[in-house]
Amino acid sequence: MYDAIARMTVTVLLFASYAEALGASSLAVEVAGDATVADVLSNVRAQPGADRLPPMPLVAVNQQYADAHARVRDGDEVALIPPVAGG
Amino acid sequence: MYDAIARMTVTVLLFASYAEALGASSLAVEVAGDATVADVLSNVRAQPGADRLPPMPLVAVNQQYADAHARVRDGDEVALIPPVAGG
Amino acid sequence: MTPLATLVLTPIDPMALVRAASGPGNGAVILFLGAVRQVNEGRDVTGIDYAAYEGMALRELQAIVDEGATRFGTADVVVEHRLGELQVEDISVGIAVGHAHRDAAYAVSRWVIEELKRRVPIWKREHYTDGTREWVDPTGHVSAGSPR
Amino acid sequence: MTPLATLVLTPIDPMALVRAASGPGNGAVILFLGAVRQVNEGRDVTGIDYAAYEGMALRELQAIVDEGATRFGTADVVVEHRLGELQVEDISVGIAVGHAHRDAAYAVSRWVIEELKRRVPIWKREHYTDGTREWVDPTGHVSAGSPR
Repeated sequence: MYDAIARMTVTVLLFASYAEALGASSLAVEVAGDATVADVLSNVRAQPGADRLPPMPLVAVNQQYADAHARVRDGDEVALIPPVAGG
Repeated sequence: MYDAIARMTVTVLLFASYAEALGASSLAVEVAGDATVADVLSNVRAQPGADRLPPMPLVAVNQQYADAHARVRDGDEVALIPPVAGG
Repeated sequence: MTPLATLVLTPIDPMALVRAASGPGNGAVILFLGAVRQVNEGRDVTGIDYAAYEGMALRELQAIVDEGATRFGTADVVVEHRLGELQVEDISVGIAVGHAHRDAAYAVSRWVIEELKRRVPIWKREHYTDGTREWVDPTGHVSAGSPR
Repeated sequence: MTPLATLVLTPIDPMALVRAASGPGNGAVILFLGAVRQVNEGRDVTGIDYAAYEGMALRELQAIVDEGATRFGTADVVVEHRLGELQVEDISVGIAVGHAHRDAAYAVSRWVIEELKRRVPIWKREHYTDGTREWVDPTGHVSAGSPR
């Protein structure tokens, strides 16, 4: 028998200061099949350097801003968005 | 003996709709030596077509906005300023 | 840059204004362009001629850019107004403002165009498709030169 | 004109933006340019590199120009943001807005730049004269990548 809830993989994108903090611009993160943005963030926090992320970073799922409760699906692109500074 | 108050001449400039109304872009106007802008305007009102001027046109004396009580001097340039429409 | 006001009979070069208002301290440059519209108050316009009391207009314009350059902190301000016959889409006025910050740059730009429209002795006569021409009175009164 | 948002790696051409926002119905065209300042918050800057989450940045920019084009009546709106390495005085962003009237043109211009700064995922790293580089955090927090 295997887990009732399947595991899935999302791609976490990191930019600017966040990419520097974690030393990577993307991570493949495995989470439970019913995972939310918050679950993905918890997983990212286990990475070295993640202590330099703020408590509640902005997140986009598939290029749309999303809140911590939003569900993610297998293959989603979950981007952590540092404070924007365009213009 | 001659007049205690000498006569003097000012140049009245007319623009745009005012020039059309009076059929002239400038007038030589003779007024008393102690004349004000109001006196110059009274003189202009005697001209044909001046009935088409508004009751209180804007006036500039020597390229500065001036009110009806301002004194004018011999040789002054007194401009009647239609509603401005620059830009 | 010295604040600069100009009256011209020839086409306005917007990029020259932008360059004049640019500089290493200016994080924001705003260019305002006024252009001849094809329709004004429901009437079809084929062109406009602009006339001015040139000497006074230039003095007033210069006074406006001088004040605009210091009124909201130090700004680079340059204004050019065209006179003579203009066609639809021709630029009648260009105002470029450079400032360290955009808040002030917008404020200066807006202040300059409003002052210009309030007090610079320039007039425009619209040409309509029916061949008539009429001096525009922004105060809404019937123009003295064009009884209707 | 279709509202148009662009990301570019090459220099921005301000006149191309002005032309795109011009038209026979537009009595006012406003061009906003953001440029790299030599000094920011008291530190000497030699250049900036701009990075973006390109796909999302382009979608957000396009959503902003689409909304800007109808929010204050119909306007022509075009926005271009540059990415990569910029020097002092280089233009990082250009926004051109054309509208029948200047009130609305200013309102759209201002709204577009504020929205851009609020939500488009673009970041900038300033290069200082002492050789250090730092990601700019407009919220005022110390950047995660640059402990001080």
